[in-house]
Amino acid sequence: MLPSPGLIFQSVLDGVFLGFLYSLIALGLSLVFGVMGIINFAHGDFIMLGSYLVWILANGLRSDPSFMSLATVPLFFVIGAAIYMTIIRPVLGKEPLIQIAVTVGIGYVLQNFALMMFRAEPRAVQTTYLNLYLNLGVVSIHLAKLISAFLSLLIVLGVHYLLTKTWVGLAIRATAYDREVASLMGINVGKIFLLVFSLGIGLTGLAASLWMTFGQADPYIGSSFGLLTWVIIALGGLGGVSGLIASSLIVGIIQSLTMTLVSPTVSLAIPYVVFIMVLWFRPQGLFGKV
Amino acid sequence: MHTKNSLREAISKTVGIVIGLVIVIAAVAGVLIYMTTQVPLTTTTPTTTKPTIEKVKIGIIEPLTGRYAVFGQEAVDAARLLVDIINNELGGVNSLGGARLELYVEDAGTSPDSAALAAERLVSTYRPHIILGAYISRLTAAVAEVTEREKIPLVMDALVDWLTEKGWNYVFRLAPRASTHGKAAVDFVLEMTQKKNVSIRTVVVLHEDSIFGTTVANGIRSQLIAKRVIPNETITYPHTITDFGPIISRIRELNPDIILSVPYFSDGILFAKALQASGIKVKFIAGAGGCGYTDPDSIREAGEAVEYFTNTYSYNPARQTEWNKRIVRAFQQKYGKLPTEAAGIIFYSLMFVYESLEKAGQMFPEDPLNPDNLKTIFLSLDLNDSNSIAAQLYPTGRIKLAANGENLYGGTAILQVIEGQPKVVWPEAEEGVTPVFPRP
Amino acid sequence: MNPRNVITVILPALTVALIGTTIPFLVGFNQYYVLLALQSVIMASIALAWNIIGGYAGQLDLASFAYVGLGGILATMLMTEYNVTPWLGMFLGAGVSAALAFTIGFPLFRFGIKGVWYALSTAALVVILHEASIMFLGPFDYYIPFVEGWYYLRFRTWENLYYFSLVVLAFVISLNLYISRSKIGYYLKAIREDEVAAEAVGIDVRKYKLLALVTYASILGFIGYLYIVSQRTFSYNTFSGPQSVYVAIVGIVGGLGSVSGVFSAALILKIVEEYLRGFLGGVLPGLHLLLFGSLLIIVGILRPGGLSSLTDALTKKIRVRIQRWYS
Amino acid sequence: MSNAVVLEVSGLSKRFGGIVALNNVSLKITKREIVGIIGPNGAGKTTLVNCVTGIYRPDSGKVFFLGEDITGKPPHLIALKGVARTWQKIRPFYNMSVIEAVTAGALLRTKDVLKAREEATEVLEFVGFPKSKFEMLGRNITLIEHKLVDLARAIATKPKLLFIDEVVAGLRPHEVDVIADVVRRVNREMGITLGVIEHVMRFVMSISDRIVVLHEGRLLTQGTPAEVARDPLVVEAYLGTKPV
Repeated sequence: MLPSPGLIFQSVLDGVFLGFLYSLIALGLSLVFGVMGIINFAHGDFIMLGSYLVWILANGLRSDPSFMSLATVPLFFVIGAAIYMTIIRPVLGKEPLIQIAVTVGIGYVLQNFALMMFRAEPRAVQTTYLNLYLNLGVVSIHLAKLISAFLSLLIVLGVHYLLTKTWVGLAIRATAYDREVASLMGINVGKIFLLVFSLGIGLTGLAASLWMTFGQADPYIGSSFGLLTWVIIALGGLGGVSGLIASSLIVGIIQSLTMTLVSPTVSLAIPYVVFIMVLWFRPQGLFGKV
Repeated sequence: MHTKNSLREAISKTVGIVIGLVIVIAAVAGVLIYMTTQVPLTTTTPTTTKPTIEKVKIGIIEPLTGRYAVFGQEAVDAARLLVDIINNELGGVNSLGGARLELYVEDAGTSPDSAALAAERLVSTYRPHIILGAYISRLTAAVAEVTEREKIPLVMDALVDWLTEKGWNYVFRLAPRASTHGKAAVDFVLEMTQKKNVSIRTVVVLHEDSIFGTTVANGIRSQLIAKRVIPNETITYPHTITDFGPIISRIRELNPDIILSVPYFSDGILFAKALQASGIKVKFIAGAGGCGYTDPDSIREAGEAVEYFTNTYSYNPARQTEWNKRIVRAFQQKYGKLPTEAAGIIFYSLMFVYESLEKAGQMFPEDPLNPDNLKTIFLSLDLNDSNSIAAQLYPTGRIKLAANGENLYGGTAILQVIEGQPKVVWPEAEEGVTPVFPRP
Repeated sequence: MNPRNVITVILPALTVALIGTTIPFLVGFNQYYVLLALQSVIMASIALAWNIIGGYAGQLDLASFAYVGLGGILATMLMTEYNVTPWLGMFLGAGVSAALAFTIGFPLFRFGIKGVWYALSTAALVVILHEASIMFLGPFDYYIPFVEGWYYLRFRTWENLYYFSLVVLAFVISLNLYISRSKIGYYLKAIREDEVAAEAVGIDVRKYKLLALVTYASILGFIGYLYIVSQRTFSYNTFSGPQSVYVAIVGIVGGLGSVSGVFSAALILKIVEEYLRGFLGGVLPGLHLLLFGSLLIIVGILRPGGLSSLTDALTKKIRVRIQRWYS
Repeated sequence: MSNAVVLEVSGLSKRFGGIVALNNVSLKITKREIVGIIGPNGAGKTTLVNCVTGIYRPDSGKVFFLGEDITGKPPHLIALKGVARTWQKIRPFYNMSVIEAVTAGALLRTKDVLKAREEATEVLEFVGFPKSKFEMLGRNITLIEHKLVDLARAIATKPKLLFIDEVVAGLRPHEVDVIADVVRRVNREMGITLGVIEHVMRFVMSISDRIVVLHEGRLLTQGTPAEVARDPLVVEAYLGTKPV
């Protein structure tokens, strides 16, 4: 059976919405890796933790999950700072392998903390104003996804503005470029690291609240995002926000198209095949500079 | 700088010593525990004088951590409750002089590795007389290898078909096998379409890709084909799915009258919500396989989205028998929610074990806990609502094991969510309930 | 190789194997402890194989269970479908895994993929095999039918398999020691420390990395059957991403390139994990993994050299003692 | 044979994006010479070495070593032919002991690890590395010791031509003298031809037989140290703007 143009269009649209959310998730990870060189394998697990927080708050206040970002983002910013001070700072100069081991350890702790606190049942938010579809003839748009895509894009562009147009952004980019030179220029590298890591974790708080408008929380949801986010970063290259958005959209669309047209099982593997191919032929990523 | 370094050295040295000490203590404790708990193999050596049995040891191995913990935790909760009821309300195993059941819980983890270790540990430290477990098929297989070798009867709560086809001698299963679920869902839907004179043109089978989902879906398909209804499309999706958007698009395209669906757990909630939001009108959504849609957790999480969905159930929490009502009430009191299928299977499996023990005390007073004697009794019992509590807890009300350890009367109940409550609608609807078909 | 080197390479492996042989007797053939020992020895062998690519060559490989799964499933299917003895199947499994490693490694190293990107592409390899095997094998569990005997390397009790795994372990230990004392080992370590500087002193970086990768993969392909037969079933779940990460963690906690460190890390982590699972798993689900994660963080912060900083000093002391005793 | 050409570079150019790092550079190095290669920052000194040793592939031009065309060959093959180098920014082997690091170099010419270890010991003694620290890990030694290890690692590959890239950067005056002495002995006693890239004029003037001056990627002039020091072009381009 040949798929109709409407179905293909719908599926691309779904992919685009998903892609924008991916770009928000990847942004924090990419910042932390690009600036600090820290390979954070627990990034997805912070989203998981955030989802539970959103679930508690949204159900308690009987309100939409997206509003909960007002609470989760500051809270996760502080959690990020605390984790940076206690765990990340002591391993900054050490081998990447040790850093990975530590972040994997954080992941284990978060997952099992959630398991002990909330047990393994998935949790979804009851009240959401956004869980409806707008039927527009050929396609229908899931409002929750539209809003989350829009907010994701807004925040990603906001962070882009922060990085390119403000003094702090300049300092962050200088630190990413060369730590030693940056510190010679009078930039307090320690403070920049603290800021970047907190920001990276803070963004997961936002991603979690957008996720909960249509998704649900369970202790292992983090692993669905972890590796995929890295694939997005690799495809985007560490060049900039535009590359990140482009690769997020590509991954989102590829996933959505293969899921609709081929098979949902295949759709899990395809981004990784593309990833390995791209690494072979363009090690700097699709959109990275040489 | 120097003091900081030496401080760090001191800390790391201390940590090293502590780790070392822990290991040594663990080793010594392990050996001591092993020596003190090693039980002489009384069960296999026939004795001439009638032994006084004070307790019957029941092992339960369930996944309590990892992805499957949601089922395992529920099963263990159910076992704890039932052991309580048996010991306190039924007075233990009366034919064994009121011997009490004692429960030993082990975490099977997520892999056959840890499941096998759990089984070996349980066997070598406590040597239970009967073991229950382990919900997931490959974990159960790892456990069964051990229980076979040690000749300990294993009453499984895993549903996948092949587990009773490997020629194991001490493996029993009361719960209906996975493919039965698929068959039941089809029978129910076809019966309803005839009764209510609903025409169906398009049927879609939608299932998650785990071994369970695939087995149930195979059951659905073969029953459909047997009834000369050819499914228009089968959609398989990963059980870890996080976004149903693309699948909803495809369903919109196919515009089915009936969706026969095998959800895993969380995906069921996701799907129901996505379908509701999409506004697609599907005449009926019939689930199969017991997880998702109609269990209290799903109803709580999905809310109105699952209204009028049905699902086949290995357990029927609404069955109006005296004991079933009593146990469901006790479960609700203790844990604050209705029991799901994972709990229900343990209810009747453990109750069946208890009734077998009663019988063993009468038939084999000199050696009631001998595994071969237990097997003889397991296979000889023919239970129904009037003569057994276990049967009262079972969806079809009848339990009789075949030679391969499988229940001949294995069957499911179908529950429908009506006004936010799971109600039994098929094969016999509970009092005052009629199935709503098609969905309004 | 001169005779003194032969002694330093073979002797430790033999000692470990001999001490290992006594364990079933010490625990009175308690199957729980024998199985725990078996699983620890298999994990130690896998981690020590990883040590070649991860510890010596410094490539953070996260694909160990891609190779374990591929080699193991091949050997198992040959046995169940065609009655081929795993003694042969394990070598074929090793060959297939090595071929896969070559196919993946050649372009990766050719295009200079390293660091986190190498790690991610190996992690991606596991995901791809995981999904591909769902397509080819379906979601089913494949149970190894019960056929006892050395021909099938399948037994009711665990001792025989354990003895066999000890032989494999001894081989992997001596291979590690041989590598660390030979030209290859020096070259791999130089590559780990600085690829550019290594090339400048005449090291063919690509060739040696590929050599390390293929060696590692073929050992894992060989161990595959052993792993599966100790599990009794295989399925697409055998291609496990988390397990592959676990192997790398053992290698890191043990200390990169340290044979004694990785060996003890594999044993200690497995035993601690099982101890916690056994005592806390039934009481407070998840607590044992939480503690396990905390342990990783603590090791990372306090002992970045891993356990090797403890064990290396110990083995050195023993070696000096033995040498003194000889002369 | 004493003035046989070891290295001949002809018309070498290398561009990075819009920046021309090397522009049509030609030069010769003859046997047993010490050639100082100087020039201000960004003159293309290190790029030249990188092109010769195969780290970069030149955009145009040829490199001949002992008459053989080695242009664009991979670094490890060029090292095998007998060109070695040290690094401006040290590239230490932190997690290998000093002796192991140098042995890795010595293994280029032998398979026998024990023999390579002996050779490594000799080389380390030759450059005056303290014997008590042979077994120390790279992470635990000082900067000058790193420089000595770097030098020893390169010498251990038994090169015919050795480039020394800004070896004294960051060292104290008396340490500079120690290195100068070692470099001279490498040339005299081991007979290795040397190309010394340097920023510190006092050091390079004192040890070189001949000086090559690069400026903005081009070869400015060459001659004996005395000639170069007097050359007005050099004074203007280099010494004049940046007195040392």
